[in-house]
Amino acid sequence: MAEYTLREIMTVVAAREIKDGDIVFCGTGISMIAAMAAKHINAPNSVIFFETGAIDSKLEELPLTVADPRVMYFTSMNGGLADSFATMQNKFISKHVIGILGAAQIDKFGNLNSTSIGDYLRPKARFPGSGGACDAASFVSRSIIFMQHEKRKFVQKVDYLTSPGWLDGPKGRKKAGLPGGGPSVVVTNMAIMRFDEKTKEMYLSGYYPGITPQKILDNMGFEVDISRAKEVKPPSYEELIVLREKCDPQRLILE
Amino acid sequence: MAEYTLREIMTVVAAREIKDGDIVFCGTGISMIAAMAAKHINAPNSVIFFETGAIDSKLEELPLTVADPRVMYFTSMNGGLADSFATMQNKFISKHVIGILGAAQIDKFGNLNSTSIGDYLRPKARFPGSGGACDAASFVSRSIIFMQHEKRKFVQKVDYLTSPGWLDGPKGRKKAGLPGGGPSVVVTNMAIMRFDEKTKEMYLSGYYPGITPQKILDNMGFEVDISRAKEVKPPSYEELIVLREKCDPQRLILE
Amino acid sequence: MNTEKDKVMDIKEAIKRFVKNGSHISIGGFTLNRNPMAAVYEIIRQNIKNLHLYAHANGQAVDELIGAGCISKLEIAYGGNARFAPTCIRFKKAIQDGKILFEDYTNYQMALRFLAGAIGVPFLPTRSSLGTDILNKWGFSKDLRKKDPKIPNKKVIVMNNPFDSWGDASKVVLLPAITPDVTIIHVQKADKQGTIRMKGLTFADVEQAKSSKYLIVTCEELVESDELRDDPDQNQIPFFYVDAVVHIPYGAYPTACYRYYDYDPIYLNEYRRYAQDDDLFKKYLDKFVYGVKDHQELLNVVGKERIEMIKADPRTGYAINLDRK
Amino acid sequence: MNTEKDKVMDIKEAIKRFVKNGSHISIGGFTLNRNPMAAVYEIIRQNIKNLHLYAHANGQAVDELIGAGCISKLEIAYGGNARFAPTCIRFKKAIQDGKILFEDYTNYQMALRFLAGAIGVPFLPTRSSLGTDILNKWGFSKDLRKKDPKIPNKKVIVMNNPFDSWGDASKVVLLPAITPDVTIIHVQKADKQGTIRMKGLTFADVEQAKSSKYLIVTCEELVESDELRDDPDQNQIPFFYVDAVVHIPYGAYPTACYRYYDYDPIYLNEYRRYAQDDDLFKKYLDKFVYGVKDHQELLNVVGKERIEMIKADPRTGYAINLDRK
Repeated sequence: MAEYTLREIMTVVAAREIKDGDIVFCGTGISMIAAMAAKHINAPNSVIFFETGAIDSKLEELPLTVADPRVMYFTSMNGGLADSFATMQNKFISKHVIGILGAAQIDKFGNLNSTSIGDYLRPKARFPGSGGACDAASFVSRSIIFMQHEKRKFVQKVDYLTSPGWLDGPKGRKKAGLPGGGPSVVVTNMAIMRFDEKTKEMYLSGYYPGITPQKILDNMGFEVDISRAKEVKPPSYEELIVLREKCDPQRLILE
Repeated sequence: MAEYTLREIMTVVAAREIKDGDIVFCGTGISMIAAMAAKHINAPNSVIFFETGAIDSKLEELPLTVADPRVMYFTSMNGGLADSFATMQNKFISKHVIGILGAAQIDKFGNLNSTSIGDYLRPKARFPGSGGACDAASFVSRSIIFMQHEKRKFVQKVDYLTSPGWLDGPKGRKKAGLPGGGPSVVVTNMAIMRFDEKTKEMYLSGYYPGITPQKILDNMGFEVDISRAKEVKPPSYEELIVLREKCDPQRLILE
Repeated sequence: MNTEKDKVMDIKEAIKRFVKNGSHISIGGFTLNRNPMAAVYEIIRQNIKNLHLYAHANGQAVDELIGAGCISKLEIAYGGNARFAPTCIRFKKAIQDGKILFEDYTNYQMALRFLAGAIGVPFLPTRSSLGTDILNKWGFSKDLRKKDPKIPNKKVIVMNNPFDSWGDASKVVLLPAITPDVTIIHVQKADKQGTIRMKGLTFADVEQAKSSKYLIVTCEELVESDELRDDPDQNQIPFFYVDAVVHIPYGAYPTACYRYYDYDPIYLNEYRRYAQDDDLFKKYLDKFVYGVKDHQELLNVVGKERIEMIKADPRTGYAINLDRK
Repeated sequence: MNTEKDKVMDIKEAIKRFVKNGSHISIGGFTLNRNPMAAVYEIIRQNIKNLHLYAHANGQAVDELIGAGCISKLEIAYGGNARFAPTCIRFKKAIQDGKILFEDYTNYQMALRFLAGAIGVPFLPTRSSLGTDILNKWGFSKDLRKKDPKIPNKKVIVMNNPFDSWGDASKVVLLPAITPDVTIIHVQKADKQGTIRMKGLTFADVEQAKSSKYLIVTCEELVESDELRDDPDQNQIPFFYVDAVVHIPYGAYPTACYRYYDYDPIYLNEYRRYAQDDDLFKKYLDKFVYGVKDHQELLNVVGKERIEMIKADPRTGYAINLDRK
């Protein structure tokens, strides 16, 4: 079996979630590598686009932000913010758009906080805020969430609900009037979490080789069902080659 | 005194209404010639733009429609419909935008009909419809209206109110919620009509040499005040030269 | 919507696949410029009927579709085509004779309605048309609105500004979004995948394209992707909006295509004469539409000389000194 | 708004003339790209205070303006600057220390708010953020909203779809328009009159520019009008929106300007170290902002070698193999 880092397995696991034909709303860092890898592995007709307006960039070098000049090269089109979010909100296109998001906190319904901890007006810790995350979480057909598995991050209730998951359960999004689908998977440094089809509550779907379900529970602020969990198939040699040689040869993200 | 045609005096009279710095929303035909002439005569810093999105075109040849390829050449920018109407609706720009309009019917408050005569659903005569005229009449700071002086065109009540003038009087536009100013002048084949500052009713402001105020009244379906009317200063030699040599040397419009 | 790499097909197939009897459609261009005429003629030849057409000021194409009896419902802002038809002739006749259902908007309103569809909101606001009959006179009955789920329940809604006097506005007009089944546009350049580059004014083509469930693009030149991607700032529509790419040189003829050719004043003047009379118009269709098997054959009928005459000058993008009387 | 032919002035004059204590301003660019840094540094040097800043994700410029104490109120979607500052450091400190009033939106919402201002409507609708705290948690008190006529009476309004379920929507979020007193953008090319050409992504610069009462444009190259008008399809802002044209090569430095230069990772890493600590940050300002008389002097302090290092490769538009760790 090939050796791999935690970041590598996270990336590969997320990449496998992308389907052919998906249009992938992408941030920077590991989410971008996952989207790039999917195009080489399982979704050749998937398309990466950035909230800044770059569509299907030729990423000869890894961008450090969605506004990096590297995303502007050899695209299908260079637009702006208004265009790119409208693409996600578009009735026909949105059905094919998926999002990759991250956050500081997540609850069992996949609601995300990337704004602040503590009182909103005088927070203990301030984060960057929504950016395009809330927009994507509102519009796209499904989303992949990257998280670090820590008790303070998997919480009963997020301090600030920045990006909508399933809100308060299976009817939450419809009640609120949201158009898109909710989160489909949470990829962490230990496990893959999914959402129960009926209750929309998070459950443990897969754990990485060498990690026990109990250890995962120990690192969460709420209980989840672990009865459906299976060991995650580790990255194959081919998948790793794609990551290392095609996606991040400079090791800017994968270290 | 220089010889001139009716079309020429109409054009010159309208051109004189354009102020330096005005941004002129322009249709085709005589209104375009008027806007072109103003740039040469009295408003060098005025700008012509078209609802189709062409801004400050270099009109080496006269366009036959606002979508004529001739409007696309050497502009400041080629945009689209949404841009160009938004420019007129823009809070800061709209104060400097004026419109030049025409219609099949006009009433004493300068409301225009360019849609149909008779029942809306089964009209006796159908015209093209608003196009951008209603938008311009809604948004711009003031407008110049071209009309043929005929009884059936100057009517008590327009069959279909396509483009708002002063609506039902001095408070009409405000009550309706309209942003821009109303019509400032009607230029016809006989006269210049303006709108009373208090009542917003049309009055005769000027009659062309050789036309009597009575003849003008005879050609209208409603009475107007003629007490303020003066003879219009005919086109000067210089103004005619501009029309004939700079604006329409091919005599496509001026005949 | 389609992320595949090759969407090239011929116009017969594209029309057959995406335009059905009863479809709600929109077409690109403005008056006598960049109308997707080759596609329009193919719709007429395929005898597709009962179309619901959304138009701002699409001029020539609208008039021909109405004249050929393809349209049963029309939402429109302007039915004119310059001096060739101050009011489009078959449009005028159809309305005066009660042959079609129609509803009037303004050009900005139609652009906003397409934009609303494109960006996925149920409506957009404007301050245009307050106090006018655009608001008061509805073309589609309440009954039809109730029965047909593809027509909004209301033509427009006037709303008080919920942000008090923010933006110095007391009221706004809300316009319902349009999401056509199919939009057809004609552009200067496309690649196989559907990245689009237009030259000159874009009119409302981009909004129409993005509002639509399916999008057919006909193009003057089918180019390599590299050419378009080398300067993507100049492209207006990303490929995934596109469902069919059809290569048809002179596909906008007899309307103009900036930097390629001008409108043909001879054709348009001739059209006007044919359009004035019902029998003559049948003859027009027989000769110029049904009588030719495709657009190339129409160009052959018109003849090389005329095509040469309207060729664009490379500096200005139109035919200099073209006799346009 | 200005239709005159020559609007060229230097940055000192442009800032002095249009940016006042208490002005509501917006700045172009996104995170570490095309921020109008020369103008931002001049605002800091002119000691302009109590600014109300509208930002989507304007990164570096936002952080420096906050750090220098120019900002008292902030409406923002994202305060981060890539790996150089996952959360912008002075922004984070100012909020945690209660030094500024702030209110959170999303990037799309800020873009729509500028768009609403640009197109002259009091609000625009979106379906983003329904069910979230973006709607629930307001940063500006009702009292402040009542007192200050430049702040809308409500942060957002959730409205039922008045067209029933048209567009498959039950509700929409209405966002109030923004009309700043001044917007400052940095672009690749402008002419004296203010016709603007950007290369690469435009972010929300066009909407911000058009929403504003006054518009200052700084540019890499001041070119002849003919160059821009020869292909006007590539221009994004017509001249009459522009009030000042300022020619400042490297005017976005240390952020990037596509096809001209990359961001400077050394500067941004150094900035991060300075920004972590209040005293150090004062030293940063003293050395790099107050300590230089203009942008050219900042470039001199940084040195030719660094400027050379970030020069854009002509094929890709960025600095290939730049060490960005």
